Amino acid sequence: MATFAKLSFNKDELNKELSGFFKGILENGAVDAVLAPMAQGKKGVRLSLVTSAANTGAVDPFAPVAAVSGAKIASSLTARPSGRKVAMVLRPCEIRATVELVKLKQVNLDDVLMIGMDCLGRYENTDFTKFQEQGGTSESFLDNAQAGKTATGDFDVAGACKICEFPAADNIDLRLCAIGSGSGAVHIEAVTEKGKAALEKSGVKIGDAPAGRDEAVKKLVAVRTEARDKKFAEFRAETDNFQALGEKLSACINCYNCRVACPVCYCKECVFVTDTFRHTGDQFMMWADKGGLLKMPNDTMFYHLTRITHMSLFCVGCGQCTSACPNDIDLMPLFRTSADKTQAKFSYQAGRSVEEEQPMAGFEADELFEVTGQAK
Amino acid sequence: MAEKKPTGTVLVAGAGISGIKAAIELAEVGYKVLLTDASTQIGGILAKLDYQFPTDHCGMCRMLPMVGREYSSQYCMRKSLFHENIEIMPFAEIQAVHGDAGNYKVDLLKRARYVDPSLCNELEECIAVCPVEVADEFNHGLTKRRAIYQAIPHNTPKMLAIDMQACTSCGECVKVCTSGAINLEAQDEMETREVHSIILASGVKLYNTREFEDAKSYAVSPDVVSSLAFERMMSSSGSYRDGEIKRPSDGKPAKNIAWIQCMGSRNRRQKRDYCSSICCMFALKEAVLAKEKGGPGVESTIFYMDMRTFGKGFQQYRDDAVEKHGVNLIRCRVQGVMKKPDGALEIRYFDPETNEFFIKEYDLVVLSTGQIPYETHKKWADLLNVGLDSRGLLATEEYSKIRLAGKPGLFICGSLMGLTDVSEAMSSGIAAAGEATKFLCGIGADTVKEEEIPEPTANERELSQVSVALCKCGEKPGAEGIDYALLSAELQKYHSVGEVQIVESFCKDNGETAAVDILSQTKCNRLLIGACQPFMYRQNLKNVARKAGFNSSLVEVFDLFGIARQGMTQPSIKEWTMRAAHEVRADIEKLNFKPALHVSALPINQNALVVGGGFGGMQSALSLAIRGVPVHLVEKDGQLGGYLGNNVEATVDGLAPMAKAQDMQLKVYQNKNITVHLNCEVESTVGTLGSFESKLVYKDSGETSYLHHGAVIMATGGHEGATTEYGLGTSDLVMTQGQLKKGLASGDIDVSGTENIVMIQCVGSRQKEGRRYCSRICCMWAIANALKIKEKNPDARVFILYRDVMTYGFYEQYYSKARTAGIIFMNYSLDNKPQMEMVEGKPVVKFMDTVLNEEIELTADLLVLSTGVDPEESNNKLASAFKVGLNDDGFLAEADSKWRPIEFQQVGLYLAGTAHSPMPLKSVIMQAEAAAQKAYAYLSGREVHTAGVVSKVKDAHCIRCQRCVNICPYGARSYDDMENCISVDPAACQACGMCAVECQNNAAEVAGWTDKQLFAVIDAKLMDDLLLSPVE
Amino acid sequence: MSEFEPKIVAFFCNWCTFTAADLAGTSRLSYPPNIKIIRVMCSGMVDPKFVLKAFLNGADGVLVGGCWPGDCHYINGNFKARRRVALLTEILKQYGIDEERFWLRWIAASEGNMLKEVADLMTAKLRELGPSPLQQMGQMVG
Amino acid sequence: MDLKGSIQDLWKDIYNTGDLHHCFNCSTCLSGCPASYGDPPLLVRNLARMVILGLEEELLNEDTPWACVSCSKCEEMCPMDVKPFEMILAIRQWQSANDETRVPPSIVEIYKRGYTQAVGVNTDLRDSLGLPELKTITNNPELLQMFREMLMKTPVVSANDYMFGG
Repeated sequence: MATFAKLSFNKDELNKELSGFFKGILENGAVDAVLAPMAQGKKGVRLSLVTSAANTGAVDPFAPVAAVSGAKIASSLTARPSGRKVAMVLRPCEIRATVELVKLKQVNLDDVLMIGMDCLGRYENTDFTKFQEQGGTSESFLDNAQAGKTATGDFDVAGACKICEFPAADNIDLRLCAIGSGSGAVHIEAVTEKGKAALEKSGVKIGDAPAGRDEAVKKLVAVRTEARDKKFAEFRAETDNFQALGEKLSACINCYNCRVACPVCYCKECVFVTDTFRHTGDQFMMWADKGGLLKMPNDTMFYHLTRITHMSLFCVGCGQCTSACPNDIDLMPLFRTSADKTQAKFSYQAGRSVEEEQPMAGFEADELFEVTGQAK
Repeated sequence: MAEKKPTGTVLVAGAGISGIKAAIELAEVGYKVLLTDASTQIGGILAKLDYQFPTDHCGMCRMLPMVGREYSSQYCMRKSLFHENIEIMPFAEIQAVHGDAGNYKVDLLKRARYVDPSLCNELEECIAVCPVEVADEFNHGLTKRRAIYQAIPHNTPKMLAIDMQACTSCGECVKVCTSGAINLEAQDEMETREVHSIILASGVKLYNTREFEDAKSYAVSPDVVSSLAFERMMSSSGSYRDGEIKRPSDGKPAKNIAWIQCMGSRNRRQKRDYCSSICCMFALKEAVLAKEKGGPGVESTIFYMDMRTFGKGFQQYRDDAVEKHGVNLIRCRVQGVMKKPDGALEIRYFDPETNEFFIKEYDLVVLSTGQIPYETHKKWADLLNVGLDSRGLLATEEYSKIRLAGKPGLFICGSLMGLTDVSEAMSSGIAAAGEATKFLCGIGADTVKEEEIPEPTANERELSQVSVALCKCGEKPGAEGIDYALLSAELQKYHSVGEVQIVESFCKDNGETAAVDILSQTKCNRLLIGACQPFMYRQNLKNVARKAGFNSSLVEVFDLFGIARQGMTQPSIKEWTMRAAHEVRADIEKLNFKPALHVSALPINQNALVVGGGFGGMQSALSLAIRGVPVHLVEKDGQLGGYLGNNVEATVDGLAPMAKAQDMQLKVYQNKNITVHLNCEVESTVGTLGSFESKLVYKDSGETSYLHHGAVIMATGGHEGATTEYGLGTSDLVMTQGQLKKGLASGDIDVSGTENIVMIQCVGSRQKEGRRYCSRICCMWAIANALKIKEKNPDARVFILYRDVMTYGFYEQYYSKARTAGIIFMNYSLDNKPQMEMVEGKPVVKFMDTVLNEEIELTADLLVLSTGVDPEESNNKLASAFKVGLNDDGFLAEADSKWRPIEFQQVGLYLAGTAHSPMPLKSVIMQAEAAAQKAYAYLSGREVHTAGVVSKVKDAHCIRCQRCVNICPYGARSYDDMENCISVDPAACQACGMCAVECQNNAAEVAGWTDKQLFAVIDAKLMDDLLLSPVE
Repeated sequence: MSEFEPKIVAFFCNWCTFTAADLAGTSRLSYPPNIKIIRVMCSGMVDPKFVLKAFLNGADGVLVGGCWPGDCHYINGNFKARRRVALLTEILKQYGIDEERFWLRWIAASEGNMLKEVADLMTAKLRELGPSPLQQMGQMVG
Repeated sequence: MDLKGSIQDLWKDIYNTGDLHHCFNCSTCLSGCPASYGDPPLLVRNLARMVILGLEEELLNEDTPWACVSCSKCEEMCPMDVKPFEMILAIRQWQSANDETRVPPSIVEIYKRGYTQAVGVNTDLRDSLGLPELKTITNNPELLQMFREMLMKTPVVSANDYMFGG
């Protein structure tokens, strides 16, 4: 039976209430540090690493923004571990990417207390600034979004969030529940023993589970799944040939930002910026000769297709690629539609479990006979 | 000044796979080998087999040494064999042997081929004009050939010959031959060679139903074929086409096919009271293949007496054949085949499963024809003036299958020992090479000293520029097909090409000097040589290039003539040349982007570790020690000898293991090169190839020590299995064969008053639960014990309840001997196992007799169980220490079950004896010799050279995700925790490139196979703007 | 359309399929010149990048040839190749390059005839299908 | 069947040669035996096994040895040179020696039907090869009568004529 703590808060005091919890776990030695979204003065919310209990006041976990995927930060902190215990407050997509990175040995969860928050979506970084300017707060967002109103003025949450079927996190120790908690309250759920111990140490009061939560989550997932399937169908119809794909990518300038932002593109340096793709003048001329012309910079489609082969099995659908594109190419559906197919092919789901072997790491002698169509 | 030692020279007579293996192993150590064969080609029987157990595909190339893998496809064994220390002399017969061990003079009759292969341009126009057609013996008459012909269609280079018996001397071939290679007046020639040692690997004659007395009963139609002929029917270079097995008489698809086993074998009437060992597996494989290759609806039925699936993996194959493929097995030897008026082949048989007679029609009948050894053995005995044993076979030493008795320097291997499967042919070939090596060491013969040409360094910062050198190939008129001036001009157009040189001939002596002169002058830093037969000359050409100042990794060779010819029929000279220019572009680009490779030499620690002090271990230790190798022999028990040496006084074939073990122990302890570690086990091992450090733990004291060694031979042996069936352990009257053997030897078991003794074979063996395999020796053990009982008490009745009597090969004689001694063999089936209950203190065995189809009840005074052989549990620890595999049954998993039975994937690691699978003593000793030879060859190399083509880590790009470590099939990659980096063991890496694919940012790369190179090759391949015209 | 001759880039494993191609050659089983053979050490060495590169550079089909299961000279490279081919097929299919243009086949060294069969079949299939969707874009798509 | 009652050395009485023990029950003798078409069939292999096991009573009651038509195919094809035909003759002798009144059932058969073995087995084959129809006793009742009269003159039949009634 999961253990819950209910945090009721007065208006504009959600973060104050939450900071009490984080203060508690730091002060009482449950962890040595907290990585959580924190307000950066009046503008912007960013993940920050807090080691002093006195500095937990600025936490804002439910702020609808994720400028950089927390999975990347988790990797920075633990790939070469400090040996100190860290509580990480991450979004479901970030956690799912983290799960993939664990398998890729880029994250080490040994000393991590993973805290997942309910996610109702995030705004693009610039939109979030506008949101704040218009007086938006995490509280207002939670209330509006639960009522189905994620849009604020002329902007809405990221396209990826609208079709995200994982509003609640898994593979965590503690969960910050907002969905179905009712106005003026959030819950903290201890999912593991480790989480329970931390929750108890934090000093918050243990209480009942939020009554309407499961139902609310289910409903939300259903809405998003439907939106997802619609989006997939649309996108697939739009890009059922290379010509169309080429047009989608026509604004691409080979900046490779999408792969820098991608939490599961974990290479130190993309192969496309290495010597392998530093061609000679002679080669360019040869390619140009072939059809009479060559788009420059070249290798654009090559890059995107290669990226799909590399990351589609790990893709968690966070949409950071779209957010990162300086030329507003909506890359998310490109990767998600492929990921949907490739993960299904291997009955794999990125981010589902640390135990699940990544498909390219193994093989079975008796499988995939349809590939060669040859018996035995 | 000391006299120069002579180079050790060995004649290997017979170029089937065992002879080839022996030759390769000797050549690798550095001895000169003359490999002869009586036929026009090499390859023996295996040249005819496209499909080999257990994967049913060809794997001959796996017998090649594990070096130069990058080029090994050129070494396809089905084509030919190339080694600088091996001289191949096909179509030659040994006429006389003079002299004695260490100094043989051999008179060889070199038969006239009438076509000189060194002049032949391989255009085969002579074949096209030859008016004579005769049956092609390679395809067992299924196809026709001309009088001038190439015996094995896929041999490269082509080795044409004229069949003078068929030739009408019309001279048409001479007229069309532009190279003057044909001489119809050619004569056989005699040549005398001096060799130190001789290995006989001629194989034996096979039974031919058309030649022998059974012809009238079985070979009644062209649709009754031998098993070898059936192989050719399944081969695309035979008569197999369009997914159908065609019956010879009318070309109709054969759907219902029957195999009849034991043709000419196990036949006392024909004075062939032996088994031919391999036919059962042969038939099973063919029956499975027929179902796979023959299209839907093919039915395979095998008529057999005992299905002898005694070897490693055989029983599993049989089970799969029946259960997965639906092959019918019927235990009935049929009296004959009847040809019906419509050509169908009728067989009447008695099915013991239903106890009924059936008459069935078949489209094709395959006779599993066995060996005819006596003629061959007699011929060798006369030639070499050696004795035959009582059976009429060449007499080998008591404990050896290889060493001819009383004739040092003379050895046999392969099917001369009795028909052998591939695995045993390999082991025996290596073992024979081992014996010859020991002999050559003993007489002080030297190995070939390689001339070291220093490797020029490559300046990697230079821009790459390729020089192309085209060989005009001197006098070979085939080269006329290329317009060199045009080709040269075309190649010059490529940006990467700096210069194009034309060389008269690389392979002729003076040509080499000329080539070096020309090449030394070029300003380019990479060299691409276009010549013929690159697989033959690659090494030489690389040496030429080195002399001219090229780093050999930056020199490539391509097949100038082969490359252009593919897919072109009757091209004009221009077409051909343009095509060559186009095709070679990919090679140019690949070389252009190739980085210089560096080969490093890692020293090999000269100690050998032998694990297991039984016969396998002792034999390998002694074999290495007498060649001067320091050996550490580790035994887990308190004394040497293993299970056999400590428990078994005598075997059925008259060996005395306990006495022999005493004798060998003495030799082991006396040999100063051997250090024995008793009560000791290998706990763990660290280190890389050539330099292992093993932790030894002494069980009694708990002490540990560390041993540095370069090679290891795992000879852990096995022991008699245990069972809880049949009340073993609950009554004194129930015991295992091992217990009975001991008891009979010591006299503890007295059979003088015993009436009935019942033995049950395969207890807990050859079944899904328990031991899935046949333990190979239990039938012989049971027979030995039964005979012993009969000797002590002729009135005792001994019943042996069996499933299949596994007295394979010449062990068959002991089965016969047992029957004539009155021992009664009764068959039972697995789904009707004998039941036992104790009645009045005596075991009563009930079972269904498949002959009388009646339940039989036997009251036994002794019930003896054959409980099989179990592997040692210590195999687990050993396997994990050395990162080698175990099979599902707990035996060590060798590198390749057919072609590399003695070694593991990694060099320096070997196995022998029962650690591999249960086997009789002589086979253990043979494998031990083979393992010792492999270890010796490895250690005597002193250094292990990393291949230049090897996987690398670009550390700056590496994110340490370790996917490459996980994917490497050789364990060559590891993550170094201390250094936080990925390291590659360059000696273990086989450059398969899987890590390179797995690594997404190319931090793992195989030098010589980089993405950059492959991209350039793909570009070149797709730059084809020539008009494509399909050639049918 | 009958004028159309497909270009097929064939990545053949050094040990089995490449040797089979060689055998087909020496056995005078001529296969169509549409097949552009590139020798690789193992089918497990075929990087998806190679396949993408081939299609992007105008190949109408890509054929990967490896050893039969159990016969890989690098123990299990062919099994790994099979997973990669399955993966890549899933991706390319969306844009019109499906399993009809991208083949993996097991061809043993002795199966020169099967090599010819596969080469003939694939060439015929691609003649029927016409130029690759990438070719139809008319220029080097890099 | 309990082998307790079997007689180990029975084979010495019946067929005392070393050849018999070579038998490994391969069934060659069965598969082409013309007498194995009968009912009950002659199963040579089983007779050998019975002799070796020493099943005296069973062997005495066995009538099938008398069905042998002496074609000698088993003799010719036996891989172990057991000489099965000689064994069958030996069994017949042994049976007769042990039971003087024994009338071989095959003689009764012959008396009744004129034949023991169906000789019309290959009629289709003969027909397809264009061979004339065989003249057999089956299609010639007069011959059968003559044959019976001849048989009645032999001592073994006349002494036991009650068995041939009708």
